[in-house]
Amino acid sequence: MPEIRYYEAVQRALAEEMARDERVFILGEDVGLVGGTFRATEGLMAEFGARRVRDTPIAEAAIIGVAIGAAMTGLRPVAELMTLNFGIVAMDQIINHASKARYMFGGQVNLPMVIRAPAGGGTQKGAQHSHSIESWFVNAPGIRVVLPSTPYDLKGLLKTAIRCEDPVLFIEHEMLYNMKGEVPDEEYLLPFGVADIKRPGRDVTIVTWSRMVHEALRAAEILANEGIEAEVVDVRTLDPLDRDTILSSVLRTRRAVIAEEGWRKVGVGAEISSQIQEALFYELEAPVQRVAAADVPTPYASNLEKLALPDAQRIVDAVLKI
Amino acid sequence: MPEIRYYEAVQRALAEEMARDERVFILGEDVGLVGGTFRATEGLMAEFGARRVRDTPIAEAAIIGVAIGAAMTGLRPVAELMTLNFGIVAMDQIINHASKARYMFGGQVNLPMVIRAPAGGGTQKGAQHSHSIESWFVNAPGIRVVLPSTPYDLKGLLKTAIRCEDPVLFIEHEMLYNMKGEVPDEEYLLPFGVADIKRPGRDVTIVTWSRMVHEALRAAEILANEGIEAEVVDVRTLDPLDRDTILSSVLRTRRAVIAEEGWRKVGVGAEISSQIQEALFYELEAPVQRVAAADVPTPYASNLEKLALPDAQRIVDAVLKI
Amino acid sequence: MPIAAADQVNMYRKMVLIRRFEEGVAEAYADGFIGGFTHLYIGQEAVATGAISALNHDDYVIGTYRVHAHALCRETPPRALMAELYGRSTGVCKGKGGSMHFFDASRYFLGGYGIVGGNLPIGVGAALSMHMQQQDRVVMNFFGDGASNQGVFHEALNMAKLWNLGVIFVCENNFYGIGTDVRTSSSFNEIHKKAQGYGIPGHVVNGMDVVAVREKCEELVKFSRQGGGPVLLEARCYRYQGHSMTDAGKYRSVAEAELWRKRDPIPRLAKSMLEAGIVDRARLEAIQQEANAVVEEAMQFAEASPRPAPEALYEDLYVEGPLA
Amino acid sequence: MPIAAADQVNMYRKMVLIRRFEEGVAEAYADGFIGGFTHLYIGQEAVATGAISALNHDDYVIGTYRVHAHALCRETPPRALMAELYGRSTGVCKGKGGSMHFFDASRYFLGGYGIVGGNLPIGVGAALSMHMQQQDRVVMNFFGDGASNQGVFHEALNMAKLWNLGVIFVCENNFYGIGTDVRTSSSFNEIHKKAQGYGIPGHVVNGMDVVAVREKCEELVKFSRQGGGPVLLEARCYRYQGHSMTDAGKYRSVAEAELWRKRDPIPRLAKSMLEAGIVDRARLEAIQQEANAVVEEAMQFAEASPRPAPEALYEDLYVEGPLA
Ligand SMILES: Cc1ncc(C[n+]2csc(CCOP(=O)(O)OP(=O)(O)O)c2C)c(N)n1
Ligand SMILES: Cc1ncc(C[n+]2csc(CCOP(=O)(O)OP(=O)(O)O)c2C)c(N)n1
Ligand SMILES: [Mg+2]
Ligand SMILES: [Mg+2]
Repeated sequence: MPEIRYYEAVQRALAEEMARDERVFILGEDVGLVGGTFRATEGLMAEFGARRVRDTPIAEAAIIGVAIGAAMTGLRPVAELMTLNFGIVAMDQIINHASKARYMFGGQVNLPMVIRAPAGGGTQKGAQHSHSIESWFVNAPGIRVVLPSTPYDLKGLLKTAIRCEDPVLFIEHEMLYNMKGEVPDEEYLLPFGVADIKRPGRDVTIVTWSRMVHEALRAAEILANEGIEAEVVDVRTLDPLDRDTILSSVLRTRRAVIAEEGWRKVGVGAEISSQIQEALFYELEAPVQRVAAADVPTPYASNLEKLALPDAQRIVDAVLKI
Repeated sequence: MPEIRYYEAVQRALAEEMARDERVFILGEDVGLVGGTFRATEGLMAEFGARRVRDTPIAEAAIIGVAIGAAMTGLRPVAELMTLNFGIVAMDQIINHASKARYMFGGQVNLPMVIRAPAGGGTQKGAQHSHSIESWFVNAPGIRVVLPSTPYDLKGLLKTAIRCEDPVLFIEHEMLYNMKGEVPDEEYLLPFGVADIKRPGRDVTIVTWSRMVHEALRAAEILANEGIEAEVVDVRTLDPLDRDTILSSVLRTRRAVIAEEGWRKVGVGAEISSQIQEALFYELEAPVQRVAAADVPTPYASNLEKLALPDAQRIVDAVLKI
Repeated sequence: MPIAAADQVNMYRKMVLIRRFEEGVAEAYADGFIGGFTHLYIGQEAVATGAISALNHDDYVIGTYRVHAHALCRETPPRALMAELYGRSTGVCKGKGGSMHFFDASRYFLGGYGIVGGNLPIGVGAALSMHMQQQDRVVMNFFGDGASNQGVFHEALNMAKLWNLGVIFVCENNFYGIGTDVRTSSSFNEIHKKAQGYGIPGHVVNGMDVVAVREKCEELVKFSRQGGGPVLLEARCYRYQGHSMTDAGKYRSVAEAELWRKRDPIPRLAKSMLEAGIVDRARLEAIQQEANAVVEEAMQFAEASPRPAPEALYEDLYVEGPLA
Repeated sequence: MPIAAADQVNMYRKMVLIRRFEEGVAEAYADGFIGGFTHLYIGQEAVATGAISALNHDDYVIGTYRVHAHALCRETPPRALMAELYGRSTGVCKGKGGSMHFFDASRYFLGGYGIVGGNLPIGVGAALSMHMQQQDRVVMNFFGDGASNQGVFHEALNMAKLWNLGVIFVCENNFYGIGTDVRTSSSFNEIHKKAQGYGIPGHVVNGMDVVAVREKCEELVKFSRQGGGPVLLEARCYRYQGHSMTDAGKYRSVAEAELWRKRDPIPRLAKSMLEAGIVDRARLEAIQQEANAVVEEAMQFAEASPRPAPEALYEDLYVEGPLA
């Protein structure tokens, strides 16, 4: 299979869906002329014109609000937040408008809109630019939350997101954009709510998503050398969450570790840990462990940032604890 | 002891602190002339003047930003969000500025500011006006999160908040404003990070805060009739969290239920449940249970809202499950 | 051009219906049938009535949490609105929205929103949508004087002008944001002039004169529909009641309120129609009776309607069916 | 009044230092000593230099993520700034802030912020604080052309005017927000005119002429300090480099860049000072050498400095000590 990069997978998914459906359009900061800060929309303005690839002012609340209005009236916007950090400025439009409209209006209107947002830390972007805050969006019902870890998953999930009738927050990890991976030329879609077992194993289940999937796979390698077979479950979408795959894996391994890049306190890991323990309390051999970021704003200094963020070694340590 | 209402406890705490410290001032929408939508700042403009009780435009981001700037330069602002729902508009100033400033600037500046925010549902305010989103703020490090359940706790904790050198999000429950409770005339302060056992019991621990404390106490009554003695732990502050009191209570009862008004998915309950199970996995007799709101936007219809929000009966059911 | 006699009568009928509907709401609220935050439009009837009547049926309307009148102007059946307020399954939003969140897809009413300013960019999005679909349908985007201080107001106006979209921003300037006088909230309190900062034409009209509002809006709608881009209209009016059912409105002087009641839009139009011989007193009385009956029926319908079934709690959140 | 010779020389020295400092940063970034987002000020030196030199030492300055120059103008030692960029414990923020988050409490520099527009209301808050403490210290609040489209810009200007606060809003209009031309982002792209919508005096100045910036700012600072309230100054300038170290800036034409380089503020001031006989070539050369040496020393200091200790990870989050 041909290999392409994560950011190219974004380009392809967008190009295919825009070619397929006239109603799909893109708006965001520097998505057109510049082609996106991470090259994710490169070439699309040339291919589809400035009408369907719209550069906007730096006004995230309006970008999302405009996407909502367009989605309510026949179009299928793909709004790009230059990064998820700036989505905090648009939190009200995302959570109190996009996520609530369909329900509070009694199902009269669908919001087929996608919010694409690069996110995550790891490259010294400092306290205000390193957020992994998927937990807030999973907490609030009404918006799907997707976090692909590979070019293959990204392309299939983004196409599904664009065809989805509900609002979707599509979080891409900034450190993965240059990662290469196999992606078939033929069209394919990947369903929401279906986890992917990135590595099978019988001794312990590592539940994870986005960039941490790769740290978990590295951890699994290290553990394998010590004779421990870890199963790496990439949930891929946090809303909907593939509870069955998680629970059936843990039912086999009887041990679970959740690895996420976000802060530990009230992270998504806490939710998954609680669900596992509520469902499999009597089957578990040991308490579910959480590996997550230190509960401090992300420091700039490279050595401190490394200490703040979780990695393979930290996952290994957690596994060895149980 | 004399009895006063929850909203009067706010008035008293503010008045005492403003009289004590020239640097304390209030800003927010309708806090002055009107005296606050919930009467919490009534009389203060008359007492302290328009200079120290400032009515603002409807611009939450600026209200919080202005409070940050004032706190950095020698004042001690108490900013009122008319309700926490509108704080979502100011999320960026709260989380990406107030919560991060001290850390990212290497400890050079303190932010002695309080953000008061009425919150919660239960009176048919509908999808956009019924939030209990403390989980987002507990997730993000750098801001203290306080949720008093009685006039007594409110007064003591609000005075502490105003004297605190860190930003504090002080969440008052809208349904409690008219509740009466004993409050001594003498001055007192209550420390952050110290839970209050509102009712002792040996059979099960109910961890809760804000309005749910009263539902938990009602549940404890019901359970008592069935011979089950529930201990109700009111954590009062979620950041800092009194982990010791929670764990030592559960160590005695070996059973725990967490009751919160917010959404279940990635609620604070998930965090507390995870912490309990990580620390006391081998001591627990049964899985920790969570009682929380249904994962849907709060519906307007009274019967649906009642179904959506947790109550005493739901807490009883959870206890009986374990 | 002048407003035809029949249109004047229709506007009169609408204003009387709105007033009576709101009075009914107040009664039902007092009787405990309606809960939550409920904001009445009494006193401001001429604004929504005059403005929305200048639109085509398939133009879009979007508003705030004070939208009972706007839905009525869009011809949503009063009974469906009253049932919504009563929290019944027969409500326009199945009882899930309530007073602040009316919505009527079939009548191009894009809803009421409870976050001040929140509807503004959404309305701009609808206009972008019409623009991209090469349709000349415009969007009427309502907001209050207080909302003009929200950041999103600034962002919405800028984008609407930048893309030259067909948005009529209608400011219902009742001079107060709850208890806050516009003069203490806005450094620049002639709201129509705020439009200038975006290169958007700003207009002002007497919001107590429904004919004036209608005439001005016909002009502005025509302008926007023909590609003139966004416009902003400041309609000066007054709400007679408190901000919401739980607000006594003590912050306003009796004298001020009296002054405005003298300008009441309903008797004003009645007088001019009588003078012009368009209607006689009997006709006006009949219109009032008709409104009373409609509202009475709506309240009975609402009270008799069932509450949402428990299953409804989890319905309408996500679209059902396979996602891929 | 005209700027004294000594002040001109000081401004020249400052601009040369800023330029050299930024060049050093670019080298260190290329060599991997500096990471993350790093935004250079090369080309815009005259704005921060002219504006901040018009302030008293205890007036406040607050800015964006492009603030190396502003900290240097506040006299923060270059070595403390370079060490911050290297992520060392000797950095002005102990290595925790980085390029976007300089802060120097001892020099009344309220910091750099990475969220576009985020600093604007904070600066207004500092001005409110001075007002409430009856001090006539003003706040210089920097922002970019792109930031003027953010909602919080609107809110901040409105509040500053409403309360008549001493804020000098300085727009560093370099005509681009990353790759977005101000004309495609702002419906009203003469930014100084946006102030009118708030009743705030708006001014424009050639941001490539440090003397002009200084003169204009002395006038505006005086006005605000004496209770005139907020003012807005649009300083038109150009950044020679890409938006940040990772941006090649391909979206701008070579011709445009050339045009602006001809207006370079440093040779411009050199020329006028030479003509006025304020300095000779040797003096200018000495100033350049001095800047080179300072930056060289700063880089050596930074490289030799220790990284933060592991314990620092959890320090500085909350103030220690009992809370009650
Ligand atoms: C962002 C936000 N802040 C505060 C509120 C609370 N609130 C509801 S209505 C209102 C006043 C709005 O005034 P205006 O825009 O003039 O509209 P009016 O009620 O006068 O029609 C306020 C402050 C809100 N709903 N949303
Ligand atoms: C709210 C927000 N949105 C987007 C960004 C990403 N971003 C960083 S700088 C920038 C351009 C800002 O342009 P301008 O205000 O003109 O300042 P300049 O960089 O030209 O000095 C953008 C879009 C951000 N930091 N914050
Ligand atoms: Mg108003
Ligand atoms: Mg710029």
